[in-house]
Amino acid sequence: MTKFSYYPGCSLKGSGRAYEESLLPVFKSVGVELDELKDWNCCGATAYMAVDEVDACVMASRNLAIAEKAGHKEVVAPCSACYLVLNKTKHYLHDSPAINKVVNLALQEAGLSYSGNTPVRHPLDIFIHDIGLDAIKAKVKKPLKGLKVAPYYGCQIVRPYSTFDNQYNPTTMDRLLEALGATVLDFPLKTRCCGGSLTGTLPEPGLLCTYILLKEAKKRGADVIATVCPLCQFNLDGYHDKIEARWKEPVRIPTVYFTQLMGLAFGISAQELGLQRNITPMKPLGATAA
Amino acid sequence: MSKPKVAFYWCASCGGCEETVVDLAEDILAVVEKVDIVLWPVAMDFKYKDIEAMADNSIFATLLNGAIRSTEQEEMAHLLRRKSQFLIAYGSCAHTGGIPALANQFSREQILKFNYEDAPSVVNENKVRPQLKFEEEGRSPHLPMLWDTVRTLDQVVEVDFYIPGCPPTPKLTKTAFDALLSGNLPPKGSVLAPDMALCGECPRKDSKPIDVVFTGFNRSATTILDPEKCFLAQGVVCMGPATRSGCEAQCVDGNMPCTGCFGGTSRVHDQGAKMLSSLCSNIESKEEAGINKTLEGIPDPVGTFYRYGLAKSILRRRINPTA
Amino acid sequence: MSVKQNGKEEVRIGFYVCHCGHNIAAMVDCPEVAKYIETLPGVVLSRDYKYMCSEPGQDLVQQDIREYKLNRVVVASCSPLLHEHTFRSATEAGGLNPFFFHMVNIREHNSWVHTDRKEATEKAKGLAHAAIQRVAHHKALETKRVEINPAVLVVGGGIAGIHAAMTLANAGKKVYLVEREPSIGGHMAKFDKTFPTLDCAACILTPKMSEVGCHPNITLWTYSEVTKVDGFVGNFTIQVKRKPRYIDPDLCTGCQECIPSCVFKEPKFSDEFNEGLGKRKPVFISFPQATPQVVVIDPEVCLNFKRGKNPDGSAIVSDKCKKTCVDACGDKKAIDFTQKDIVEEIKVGNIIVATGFKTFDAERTPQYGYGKHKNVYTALEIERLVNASGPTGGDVIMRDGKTPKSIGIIHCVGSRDYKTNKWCSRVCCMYSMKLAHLLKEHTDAEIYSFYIDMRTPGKGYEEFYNKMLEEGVHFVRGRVGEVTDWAFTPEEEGKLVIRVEDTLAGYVRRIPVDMVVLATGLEPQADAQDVRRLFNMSCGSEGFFLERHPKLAPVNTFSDGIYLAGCCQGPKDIPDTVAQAGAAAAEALVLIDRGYIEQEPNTAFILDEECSGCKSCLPLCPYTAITYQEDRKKAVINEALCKGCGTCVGACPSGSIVQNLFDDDEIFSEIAGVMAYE
Amino acid sequence: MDKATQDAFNTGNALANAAYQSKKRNVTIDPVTRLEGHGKIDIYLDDKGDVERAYFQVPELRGFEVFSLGRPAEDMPQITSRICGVCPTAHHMAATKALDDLYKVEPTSAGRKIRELVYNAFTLEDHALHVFVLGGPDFIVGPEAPPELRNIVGVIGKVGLEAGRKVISMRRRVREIISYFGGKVVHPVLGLPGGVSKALKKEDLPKFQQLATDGVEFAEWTLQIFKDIVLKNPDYVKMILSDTYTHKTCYMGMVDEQNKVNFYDGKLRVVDCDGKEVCKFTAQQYREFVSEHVEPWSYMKFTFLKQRGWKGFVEGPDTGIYGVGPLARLNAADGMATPKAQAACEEYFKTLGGKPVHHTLATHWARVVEMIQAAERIEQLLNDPEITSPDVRRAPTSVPKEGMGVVEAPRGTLFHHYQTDERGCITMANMVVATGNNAARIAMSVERAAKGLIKEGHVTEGLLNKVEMAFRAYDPCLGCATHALPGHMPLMAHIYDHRRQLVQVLEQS
Amino acid sequence: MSEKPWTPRIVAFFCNWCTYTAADLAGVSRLKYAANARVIRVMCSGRIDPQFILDALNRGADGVLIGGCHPNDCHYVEGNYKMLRRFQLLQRMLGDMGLEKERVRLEWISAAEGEKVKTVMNEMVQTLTRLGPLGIPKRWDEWDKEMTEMEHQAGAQEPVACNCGIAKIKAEVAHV
Repeated sequence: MTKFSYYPGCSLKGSGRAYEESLLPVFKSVGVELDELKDWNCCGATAYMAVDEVDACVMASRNLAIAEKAGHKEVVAPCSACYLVLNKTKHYLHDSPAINKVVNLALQEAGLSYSGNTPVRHPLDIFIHDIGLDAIKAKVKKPLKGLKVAPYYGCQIVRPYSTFDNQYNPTTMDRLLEALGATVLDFPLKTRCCGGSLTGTLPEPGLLCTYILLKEAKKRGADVIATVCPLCQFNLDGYHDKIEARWKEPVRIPTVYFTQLMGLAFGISAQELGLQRNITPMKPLGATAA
Repeated sequence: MSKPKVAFYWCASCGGCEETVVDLAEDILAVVEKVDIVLWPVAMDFKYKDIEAMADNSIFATLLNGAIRSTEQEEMAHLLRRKSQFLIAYGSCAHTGGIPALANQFSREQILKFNYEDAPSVVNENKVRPQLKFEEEGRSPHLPMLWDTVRTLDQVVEVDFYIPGCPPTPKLTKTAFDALLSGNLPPKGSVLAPDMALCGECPRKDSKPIDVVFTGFNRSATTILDPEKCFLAQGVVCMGPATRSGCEAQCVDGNMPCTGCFGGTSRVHDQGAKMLSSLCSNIESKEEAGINKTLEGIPDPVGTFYRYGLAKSILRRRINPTA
Repeated sequence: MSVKQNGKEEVRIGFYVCHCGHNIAAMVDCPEVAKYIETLPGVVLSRDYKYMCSEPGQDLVQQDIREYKLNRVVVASCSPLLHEHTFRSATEAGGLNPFFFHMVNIREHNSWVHTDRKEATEKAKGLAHAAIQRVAHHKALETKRVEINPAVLVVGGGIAGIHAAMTLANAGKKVYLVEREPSIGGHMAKFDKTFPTLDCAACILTPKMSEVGCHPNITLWTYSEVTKVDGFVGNFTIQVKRKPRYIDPDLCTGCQECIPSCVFKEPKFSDEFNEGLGKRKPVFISFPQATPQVVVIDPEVCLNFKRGKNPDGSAIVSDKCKKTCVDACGDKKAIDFTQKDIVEEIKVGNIIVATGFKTFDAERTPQYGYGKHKNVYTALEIERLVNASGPTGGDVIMRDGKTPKSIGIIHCVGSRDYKTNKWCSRVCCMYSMKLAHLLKEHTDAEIYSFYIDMRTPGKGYEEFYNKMLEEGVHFVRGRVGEVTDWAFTPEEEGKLVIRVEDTLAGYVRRIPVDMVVLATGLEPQADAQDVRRLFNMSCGSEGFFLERHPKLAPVNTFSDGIYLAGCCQGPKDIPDTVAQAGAAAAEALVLIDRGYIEQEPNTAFILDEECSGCKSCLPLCPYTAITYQEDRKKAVINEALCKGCGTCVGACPSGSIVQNLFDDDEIFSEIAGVMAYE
Repeated sequence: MDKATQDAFNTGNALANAAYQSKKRNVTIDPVTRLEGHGKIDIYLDDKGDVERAYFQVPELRGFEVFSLGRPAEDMPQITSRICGVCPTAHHMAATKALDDLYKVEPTSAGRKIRELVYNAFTLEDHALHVFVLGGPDFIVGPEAPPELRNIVGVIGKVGLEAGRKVISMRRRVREIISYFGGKVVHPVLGLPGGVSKALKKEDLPKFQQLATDGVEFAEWTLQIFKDIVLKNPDYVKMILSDTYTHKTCYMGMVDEQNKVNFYDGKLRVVDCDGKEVCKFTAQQYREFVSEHVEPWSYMKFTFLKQRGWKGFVEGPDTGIYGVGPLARLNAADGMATPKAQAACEEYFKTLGGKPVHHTLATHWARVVEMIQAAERIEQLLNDPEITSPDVRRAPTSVPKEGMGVVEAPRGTLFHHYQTDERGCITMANMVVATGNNAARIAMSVERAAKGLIKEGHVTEGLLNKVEMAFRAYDPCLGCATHALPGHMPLMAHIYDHRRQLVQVLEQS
Repeated sequence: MSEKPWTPRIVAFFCNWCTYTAADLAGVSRLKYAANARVIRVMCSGRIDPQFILDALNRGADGVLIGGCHPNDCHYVEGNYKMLRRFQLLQRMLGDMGLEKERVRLEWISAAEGEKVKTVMNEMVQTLTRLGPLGIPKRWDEWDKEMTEMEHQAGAQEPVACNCGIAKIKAEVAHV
């Protein structure tokens, strides 16, 4: 059983709990064990980087240092923001000796150090490149026959550090979902902004983004939007009322984590996968097929 | 008219060179008839001050063997240089440092420490070390200092000629004498041995194919050596190609490869580097791993390529920080 | 330390340090260097001078040699690769053997790369000191003359190759022109018009092509590739593999009867020449003006090859086919399914490499949807689309059968982009505007041209740009973000939406169009690396072949006798290409007409007395220049075969091999020299 | 210079100054001539001019153990032979045996026999050297004789030129055996783990067999000379038996299964001053029985029996000090391995009053006895049909780790001990050499002699020579002792001179 | 040495076709790098004799840089491999003599890689500055110093009595 060090980040313990609830069993069933970092801390999210890069790096790198200390080769960061920030930190430390120095000094205080060698991986990356589609196909018990899925990647996992997929036209999730038997729609907005935190701060432009995505998905006849990011899921699932009120247009469409769809295909119950947490619930599989 | 005066002297050597002079047997008589031997510590009692008393350049030729590793040896080298018209470095130690020069890879402290503290048979709780001046109830026997570095004769005084070998052959010694006495001498600083590599006179020369490339090196410890075939063709390191001839390939006659005691040819600054270059260039592999694999057969390049030449060579130890 | 004397004569060195205007003087204190060198033993005089390579500079050297009885000359200036020859000649003119000269590189290796004047000056002193010690060991040498074989090989039959070949042939030189495709013509043959004059490419190219085809001095081998290059300047031995076209060119009259008579009634195979927009049959001729006018049979699709080919390329003849083509050919009997690879071996003295370029693969920029949205085209496709002899006979009909009402042309696709190619492809701005003009002409559609910067350096180019503005092409300044079929407004429905930040207007625009044209950039050929090795050339970091000097030797390579022409050396338009091809031809002519070249006498030789015959050097020589003489039991170097790498010298265990110009003494004294100056 | 050495020197410095204050008289014999190596004696007299303390010093050190580190083990026989150019074969052979043990490989029977042949040849010529050139003259010519006569010249003067020539030629012929197999006689190269590098060709056998017969005859002749000149002279016998040259210590020597003397191989046997066996052990066990002691006034280390411990320079029943070399070997063994030698041995003990013999000067006689055994052994081996077998080497296969080898060098027991990494490169090398084993006994002899012979500052060369005699009997090779500057080959050249021009050279000095 | 603060001294051996040209390119492109290295041009890295490297170190270089064509790109087919092979053993041997392996560096730099010349030069200067002076020749030039120093430390107001191995009896009976 291959082992990865697992950095959940705050979302997967909070708003994005369903992501974790589906992620762990799915990994388990393909023979991957995630072992959660002891005493991990906030990645600093995208905001902190804007405030003070160095401090942000210190904060983020602590997690990587812990992982290194635990002797893990690679860290899995499912949340897009975490994934981006940790990767960014890794790059900064590599590119700037200055930052590297400061960071490691800071880490020393905590008896830690970071060599910069621990790669930060995204679940998609691991499913496609480490486990492979054949292995996944083999695990499918209930193919997602006829389920029309709009694959939505969001902005962060491929930009700017597109390590495992094409920056402009990512396809890993497409291929993954096809392997599960779903009908994957051509979704041109797959990397378009979901509104991010604007939905909370500046509703007008924020919700517009969300609205555009929902509208297009509906228009292309999607039964469900599959996402990889807790924030995206939150935005796409959370504001249907507001949006319909604002634009007088039906946009209700369930948004789920790709891992939940995997779980369903693997025959894990919706409950275990935390699907009940959706505000706009996803119809049971059979129903869609009809 | 008086015969030319000849002196023999030895410094840090093993005495093998003396044996060689002795082994000249009948040959040396021819020599001795023509000269007066004025100094030969091994052969006759005499007084240091007798030498001091001699006029400068009054000795025709001095054959000095052994490397220089202590103040007294240096002092004597200078004295004899002053007194002699020709000073001849006799044997590997005087010529290129010889085996004792392998010590230049290590520091004096390493040597003292092992000998008097770490050697398995030593019992020495208080870590007693020999003292340059030791005092016991007012008695103070003294010991001479050893240097950190072993040196060749010409690194201490000017040398006119060299007779190589560990030990040199009686034949070379005789030829040298003849040259000296007959006065038809090569240019100053010459080594009085053929200036061609050993392969030139090696009986196994023809047994080497023209396309020997190395995929590995065999060590005599674990290989049965073919008594007829060129050692390099057997994949055994032989210093012959980089070593002066003149020894009549004695070691090869004993079915062992040349270890290079005659030093390099006049055209070479560093015998070891040259041999290394030639061997490595002919390794077959083209990538690092393969090359390293091949080179496993040469675990000790310093001892292999610089067995007798470390003092003379331009390969030198990093002095600080540790040693 | 004392200067070792060379033989008996006393060494008298003259030293010159060049200011090179400010190039050196700005960073190196030349007078101080001269002053320091003057103090060294053996140095008779030491001068600093503004431009040593200038006429007066060289005269100075010559006078001094005579006046001060100099027998060694050292010049500290630029790289020896640049001016060593100049100063050797000056030394010779002064009455000395040219190899009593040595050069110190204090410009490329010093003044241009350092920032601290003190350090740079010290470095200059050190290097000069080394040269002074080295030159004392120099020996008089005779340069080796090598006869030049007057024949020339031209690789690549594009406009560059064609022009170079013609130039040489017209000068009466034998030329072998080798082209990989069935016809010469290259990219230019695919173009419709050429900017800025808009004269038809075919009209100006085809006459040259047929001239080449029938020129008595040119041996044209199409559908062929160079497989082996041996030898060196003046005497190359080349192997050319001629792929079987299953037609005997001598018997084929070019009547093309075979094509209609093919068992395939309709063309059904993708047509490479038309960028896959059109179709062709198994037996075909690339395009009407193809040279030679000889059809080709494509073994991949011809029924007669259904049972495949023998390793040698000949057909395992099958009766799957009625062979109507053979009947059609009748008693000409030009069709021969048993043809196999032919390997020709030729000897030439010079080589011109004109292997051209490859256009950027638009699928590498998925955001522009090429391959995803069918109405997205590459520029080259449009060239064929608007071409009267193209697949649509010149009508602009899109893949969906419609004629576009609005067209967007996106510049710099795969150029000036850190994610793909960093360089500017030089021709895209111009050909984009050309296409804008042609498309407008053919369709009268609205044309939007999206550019980053408009680059129009060239005669009549800027004027052409203004003409386009007048013609009403909409120029939008900004790099396009994406081309998407996602419609946000009703009017966008069913269209391709181009999202771009208009950096002049300062906001993001969504412009819906029917057709998108990608102005793809120029890249090195896919096999550039192999070709580079084949001819022992270098590539720049971007992969184009590297010229010897960007300014002073733009068509030479680092291998003497091999020259570059056209886009294989870097993107350029047709006029520049032709000019460069002419230059390359001229370079070759220089050698041919002189009849010989003088080679560096840096060969190695064995000291016969000293060689012990240890045989260590024998396996080392890649040119088998070293042999073992069994009778004498010694190794011997054949000077004619020795290329002067010096590997055997570095490896001779008894120091019995010597290399001219790079003698042990010379290098050791150089080391001593650089170390002598603190 | 590194800290440690510096400290050493500074202390030395302080002590030195102190020493200069106290006005002590001292006599320096510097260096000791006619012994292989470089030694010096500082004799300190008290105010009356009597000897207070005599230091026998060895003033140099080369550190072979250290610069052997990292070397491939198979190079050790050749490297260590350079410890001494006089007994290179002893080191070469000890090292070679250590290699057998290191690689756990048994030499082929032919290989072993060739080694033993070469080794006995070496013992014979080296002993001959000492008898006629180094120690011998003291007796043959007489201790009181002037120095220029107290050498081979004198010897020849006494026994005749013919005899001299005999010595020379025999010695050279014996050395030919060594060079035949070893390539060179000085620093031979034959030794390899599992055997030797070169076989004996049948056609070459006869000339060696002839040599063997002559060898035995030569050895017996030597014994005769010794008896005639030394034993027939009551003064000498008195001197041999005199207290000045007598030390009651233990003795170590190598013995075969029958406890007979063997030079090349066997177990080491130690007897106490009453001739009782103290212990018997193999080379591999040496560390359990042998230890070295360091004195600040000499580079030489002093060996002693481990169980008994270092008790200072003392003799007697429970001393830890032991002697090696001919005297010791005969004491430690139950007799000689060959008939003629055995006979000579019995006579030796009979004359000197039975085992063990404590008289240092008797060593000379013991040496002659050993020459006979060596010669006889050579004869035996050369008549062994297997000696010409081509099967002289067995290639090792096991992974090396640690190996010890021991031989009886002419001057006494010689241990080599190596540890290596799995590639067979030296990680530790230790050598306990003959003269080291004798060091303590030598020091004692010197002091005793000095005290006995120098009174009231009255010093003559004759007296001093007697002091030298005290240890010259050990034929100490100080080169080996410190793996240091050895190399005296006293007076040999005179031989050659004298074989034609005796008188002249005599006049020279 | 001169009064100016110590900076590493590097001797570089560049092959004519790739690395030397690359250095020219660096110049033409006006890249800036440390001025510590002195380049010696040879036709091919295969010409570089290990003797040259030792000689350079021995004459005061703190490091030696070797530049050749990339594998497969050697202008003379395989000269660069021959250098590589020598280099690997030489580097190990220098290690045995106590030299840090970074002091001798082999780099493949093609004619196009002016950038690389710059980075390598700067890197090497950094490394050597960290390692400090090699100090070989200094030490070897100062033998005499070594000896006088030792004699002082030996505290010999009078020269250490000459044990020249000449038989002599030195009897000094001090009378006051």
